[in-house]
Amino acid sequence: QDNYDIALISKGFQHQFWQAVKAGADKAAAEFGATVTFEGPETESQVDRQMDMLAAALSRKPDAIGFAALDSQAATPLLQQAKDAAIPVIAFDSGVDSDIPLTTATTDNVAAAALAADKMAELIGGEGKVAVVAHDQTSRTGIDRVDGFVNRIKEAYPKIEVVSVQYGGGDQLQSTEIAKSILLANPDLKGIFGANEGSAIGVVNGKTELNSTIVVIGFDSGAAQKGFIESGAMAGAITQNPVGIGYETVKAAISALKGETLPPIIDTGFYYYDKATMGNPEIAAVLYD
Amino acid sequence: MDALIELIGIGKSFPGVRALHNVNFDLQAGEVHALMGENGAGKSTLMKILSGVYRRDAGEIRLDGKPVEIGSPRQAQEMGIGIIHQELALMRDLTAAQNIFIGREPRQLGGWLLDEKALNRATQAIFDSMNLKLAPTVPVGSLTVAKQQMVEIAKALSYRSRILIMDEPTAALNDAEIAELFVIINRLKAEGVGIVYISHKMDEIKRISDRVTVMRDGEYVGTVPAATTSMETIISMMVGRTLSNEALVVPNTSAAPVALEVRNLNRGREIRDVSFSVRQGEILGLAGLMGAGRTEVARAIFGADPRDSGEIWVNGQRVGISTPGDAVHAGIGYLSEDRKHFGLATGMNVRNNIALASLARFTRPGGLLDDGAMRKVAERYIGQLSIKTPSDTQEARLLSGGNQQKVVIAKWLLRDCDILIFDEPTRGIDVGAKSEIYKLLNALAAEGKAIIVISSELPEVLRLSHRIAVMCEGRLTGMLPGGASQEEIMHLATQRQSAVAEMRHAG
Amino acid sequence: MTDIAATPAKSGIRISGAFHRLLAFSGLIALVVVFSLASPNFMQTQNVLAILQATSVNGVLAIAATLVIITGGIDLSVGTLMTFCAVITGVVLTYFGLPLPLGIVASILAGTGVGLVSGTIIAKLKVPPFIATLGMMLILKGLSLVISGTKPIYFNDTPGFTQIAQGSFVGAIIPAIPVPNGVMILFLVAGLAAFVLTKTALGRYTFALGSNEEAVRLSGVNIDRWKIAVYATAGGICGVAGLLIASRLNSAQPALGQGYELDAIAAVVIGGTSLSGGRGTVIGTLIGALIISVLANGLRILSVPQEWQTVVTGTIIILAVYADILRRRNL
Amino acid sequence: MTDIAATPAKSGIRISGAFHRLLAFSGLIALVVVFSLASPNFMQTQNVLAILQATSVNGVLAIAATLVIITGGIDLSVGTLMTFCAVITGVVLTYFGLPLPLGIVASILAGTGVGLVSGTIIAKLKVPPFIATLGMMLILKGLSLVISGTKPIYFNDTPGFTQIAQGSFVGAIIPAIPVPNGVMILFLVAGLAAFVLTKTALGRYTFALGSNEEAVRLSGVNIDRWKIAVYATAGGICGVAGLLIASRLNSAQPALGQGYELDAIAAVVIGGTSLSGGRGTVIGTLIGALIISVLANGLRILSVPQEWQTVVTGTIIILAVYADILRRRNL
Ligand SMILES: Nc1ncnc2c1ncn2[C@@H]1O[C@H](COP(=O)(O)OP(=O)(O)OP(=O)(O)O)[C@@H](O)[C@H]1O
Ligand SMILES: Nc1ncnc2c1ncn2[C@@H]1O[C@H](COP(=O)(O)OP(=O)(O)OP(=O)(O)O)[C@@H](O)[C@H]1O
Ligand SMILES: [Mg+2]
Ligand SMILES: [Mg+2]
Repeated sequence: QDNYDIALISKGFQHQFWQAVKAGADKAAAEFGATVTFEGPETESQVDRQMDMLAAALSRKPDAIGFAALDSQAATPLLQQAKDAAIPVIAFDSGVDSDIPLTTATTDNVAAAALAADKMAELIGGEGKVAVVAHDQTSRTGIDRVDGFVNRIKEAYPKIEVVSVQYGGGDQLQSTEIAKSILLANPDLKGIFGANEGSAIGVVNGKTELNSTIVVIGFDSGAAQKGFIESGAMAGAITQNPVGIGYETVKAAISALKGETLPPIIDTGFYYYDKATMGNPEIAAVLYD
Repeated sequence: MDALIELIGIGKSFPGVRALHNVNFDLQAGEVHALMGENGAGKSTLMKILSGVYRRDAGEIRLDGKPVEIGSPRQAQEMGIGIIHQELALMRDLTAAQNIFIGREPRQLGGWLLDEKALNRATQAIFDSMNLKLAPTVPVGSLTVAKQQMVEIAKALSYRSRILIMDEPTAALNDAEIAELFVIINRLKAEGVGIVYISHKMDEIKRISDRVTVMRDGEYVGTVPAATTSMETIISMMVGRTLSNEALVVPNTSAAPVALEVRNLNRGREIRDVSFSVRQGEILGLAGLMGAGRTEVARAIFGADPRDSGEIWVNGQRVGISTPGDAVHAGIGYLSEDRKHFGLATGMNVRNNIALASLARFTRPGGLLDDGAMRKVAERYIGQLSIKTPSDTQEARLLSGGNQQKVVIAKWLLRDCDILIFDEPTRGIDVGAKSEIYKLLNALAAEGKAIIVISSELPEVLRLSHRIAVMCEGRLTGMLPGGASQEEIMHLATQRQSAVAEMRHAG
Repeated sequence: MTDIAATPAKSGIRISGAFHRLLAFSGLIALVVVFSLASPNFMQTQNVLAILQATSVNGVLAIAATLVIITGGIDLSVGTLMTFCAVITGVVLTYFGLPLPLGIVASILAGTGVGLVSGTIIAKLKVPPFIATLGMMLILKGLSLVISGTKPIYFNDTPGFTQIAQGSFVGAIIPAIPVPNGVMILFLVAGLAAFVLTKTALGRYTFALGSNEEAVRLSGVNIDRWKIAVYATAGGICGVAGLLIASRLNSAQPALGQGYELDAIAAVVIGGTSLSGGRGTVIGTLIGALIISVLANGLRILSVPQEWQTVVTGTIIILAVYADILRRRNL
Repeated sequence: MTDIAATPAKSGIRISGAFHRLLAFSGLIALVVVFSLASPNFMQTQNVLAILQATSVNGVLAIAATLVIITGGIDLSVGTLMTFCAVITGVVLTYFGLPLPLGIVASILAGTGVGLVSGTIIAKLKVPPFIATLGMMLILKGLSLVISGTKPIYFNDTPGFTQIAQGSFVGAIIPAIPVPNGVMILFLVAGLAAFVLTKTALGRYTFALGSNEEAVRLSGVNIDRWKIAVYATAGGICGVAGLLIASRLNSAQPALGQGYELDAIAAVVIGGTSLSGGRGTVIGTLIGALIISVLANGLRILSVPQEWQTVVTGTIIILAVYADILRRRNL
């Protein structure tokens, strides 16, 4: 077995979600005997920084590249370079407008957020005011999750009103302050959707600090969210399968290197989980700490 | 002949201070009109009004008989009014030439590009006309205060103003440069330029001025012809009393223990093998021309600059001094010649500046400061040195130049060092206060303190020193007894050795 | 300190110093008035407490930055140092399982220690503060991730921990005003810092260094030592901020912190402290920090769209400072 | 400019000015040598070009910041101004469908215009540069989102647009070294800025303002006008950066930009320009920007884990500046 060198350029690094992707990638690397590096820019708006990372990764001449594009177009010239150098590219998390990536390991964020909207509607009894605290106004995941949630509410639940959508950069503290402001501005609010891990934790913090009883639906997992769901502070959350995304990306890269054919999309799936379903093996498997 | 400029009934107040009240002044073409007064009398303020820095609160300004408003420095320039400010106003990161022509740089290629060559040429021409040996391309920040002052003078000359205000231009200069300046002033006079001349050096007034106007406490006292009025009269107009001029008494200190001994001090080209000693109770004068290296010696002893070699002994013990802190610890204090950059924390108030070197004394357990005690001490010195300030909480930068100098002196008096090095201690200080400071220095010496006075004013050196060390180009060229003659000092101060040696070094 | 209000007004009308000092709050008061009129929810006790709570972390960081800025320096590492201290506390409490007081001490000691290092690099190696603290910011950011294993450290095993910021001593005594402890800690730190600045030798040297460092050195003062002391003190204060944020989030979040320095410095400068050193007040910094959080809270309460929030915030920061400049000019 | 090499070395050994100027690069050269030895991939043409390309945007922003910093000011808005200019270009080219040259002009004009506004706020209203440009940073950040409708504007309808940064004039002539146009633009801007700083009145007043603003004013110079001119020039340069980044990404990304000011200022300070004004060089800034990108690239090529990358970067920034200080001291 060769010791393949695989470079993963992600959209972020420090966030737990990306750390879980990294963990999945590392797991596959250990399994299949590859070396994996994992890097991502500071924030999901730094498209050019991601290009620099991709360029440096190309200079390293890895055997394969995994790439989670912040912008669906910006990387086209660099991906062409990879193709010219016969380096297989696997897209993960979000796709790119290009036929260069051999496959994409991803979740449908719009559908996932729509599921959160359905659950929210169910929990608040189909009417009332809700709000969204999201992480980023311009990143793909930020847009998809906000749109997925808001559009679903609009289409399917005419009696529910989304009164506020605000962005806290995924920073727990900032999201806490935002959630508190929303709660104080809308005393009759029924629920808040926290569109990523940091936002969701912030929302629960805000709720707790104000002793509010609103319904909170989160996104992703992590020890804190799991704890909140356990304690009832959060009703439930959508989880993707970040470990699976990382794992499948590396696995696909190695398959490609071995000349195997790949499906165009590897759907890693998403689930809604709450206190009752958290223990299910199929869900427990995709939750991370 | 019509007056070039007339100031009538000028008034100006700052928060808490009435700087000027009903002041009159006029200037004829081709005359040198001296403006005299104690520190804080309002001389600089009046001139700042004339040069567009401050707006007056009351009164009228007439230029060639016509009332005018001078709203900005630029307007003043356009009216032909130039000024050399008391506080150096130079851009330290720029060269001498760039400073002199700021705002009026020679251009080329249709005004788009600066013509640096023409700039340096024009500057060189001005320097030549002043007999000043200075490269136009030298960064101003690396010059001594004296050279910076010469750059300021060159800058003022370059404007070719009809009215030239000189606010203490010679405070940092010594006799040679003063003589050069007077040649220039006489030339300008002949050209019909009117000059306002402010100085605390009384002898200069006699030498060059035609009329003298005296101010006291922001008010106009009177105008007298310089030639026919005695110095005593002018001084009494200034201070409101006559001053006694005490003669030098040289005490016999030969039996007193040596307080400070410097052995074979070297630092680059500025200090070459300097050795001397000062005894307790002795005042040692350190004389020399500008750039002789006196300041460098003082700074090296004080640990402000590193030295290449040499030993310093205090009270018979060799001390290792590598920072000013070490020096102060060993009982040495140093009053810098450049109060603005090295003496005052200008943003802090008078009280804190006076206490700055002695804060430890006012610190109670737990790091707490005894502000009450600090205030008492500050008020004592404000009284003793007659520092003119509304209160001890006035910011130092708002004081007049001479009063700032007094604050720095107070700082070192309070520190109570056994060995005091005063570099140009009376720079910008009025006659009355000067004699107070002389008395103070004598009293300190009588208490057994060893004092080194660096001064570019020979009369001051002669008036104070029990012994006089003379430097030239970094070397100590001789040691004279107190009461030596000016000629003897000048002889040693010009004993150049380097002319020959330099050739060898360069090869 | 260097108080301009010490002398009476030059114009005919004499305005008392106290009134003028009150005017310094004018920007803040204007904001509060406008938001109160615009939304009935703004002046609710709970919202006022929320604003104060939101000020606590930035306020404490800004106080640390104030000390450094008065010396004429700058500290870009306040945000990541806060995080580093939080992580250290996490290690002490959660990984080592030591008792709570040790965690508190560890955080403040870690901050002080890092401040000592930064101060030494600045004072002894003469590295400009901007570079020294920029480097330190990056180093601490990396170390926080390394030490924590790039994941949050939770304080679930230390039940009292969340009380540091979220509990309410005051509320226990006067239930009507449950001021969170975090806010009281902010005021405590502010009071202590103001005391140090105005009443102690350290404070006096802080101002003196910023006013004219060379003159202080030539007065025989060991400036290196005092400078290091200032950075160490600021570091210790960042340690307090680390405790506050960790307690509010019940976890040490290793990835957070960068960017916080800008808010802290902004609060300092809005509060009238000059970046060139020599002047500044703690109360000004508090006002600056409050202006920032009132703005953020008020605009959110009014549900102003986020992109417009930043536009309005930028505009008002400029206007608030301009109003303060006008006030001082007319003094 | 304010060249310290003007006086001969005081020690016995005379070191030529040219050699000493070379030593200024020493930090950069040391890094390059170490990385070349550590990885054979580092010194490949493609990687060197990647490093230069990665320097281009930050380099141009840093040059803008250099001008402002030499006046003793600071510009925190360079990053978001760049974005704002990119968005304006996007509006002109994609929304209005105007021809490419107009888009280029629009970007530079937008930058200059914003610079004029910032400069006016600073010079006329006397708002400290930190606050004025902080406010402007936020305002521009918000406006970019508002104007673009919070989504990227693509330049797919303007085919030549990507050539601005990604094409290669040089490569068309000498195919062996396909230096991207973006890099050539960086050098061009650097050359122009150096020329302006050393040869024109604007440059002279830039240094003079930073050296002693009051003295310049007392010399009868209209300091407000020149100060505004400096901020406007810096703004125009940010417009160039906006074109570069938009061309590299083939889109105007409205959310990008905040945080970039810190990298730009870091490059300036690493390059030896003093934050207190009066001194600085464009070449120093270029070296500073290169140090930052060489470090980032080299550590990535060596597959150093990201958390350690920041630790190493922080340490090396401090060391590089310290080495430069030692060099100057021994001059
Ligand atoms: N900007 C200012 N704010 C407050 N007070 C000031 C200001 N400028 C000058 N003063 C005060 O006005 C008075 C006159 O000062 P001025 O500088 O004119 O004195 P001067 O005659 O030039 O003294 P010196 O001989 O010491 O230079 C002094 O008491 C000084 O403290
Ligand atoms: N900061 C400096 N940088 C470069 N050269 C300096 C500096 N300070 C002094 N010099 C030079 O060192 C020499 C000695 O200057 P110093 O100030 O010691 O002379 P001085 O005898 O005290 O004369 P002055 O009357 O000017 O005070 C001069 O040639 C001067 O130009
Ligand atoms: Mg004066
Ligand atoms: Mg001297």
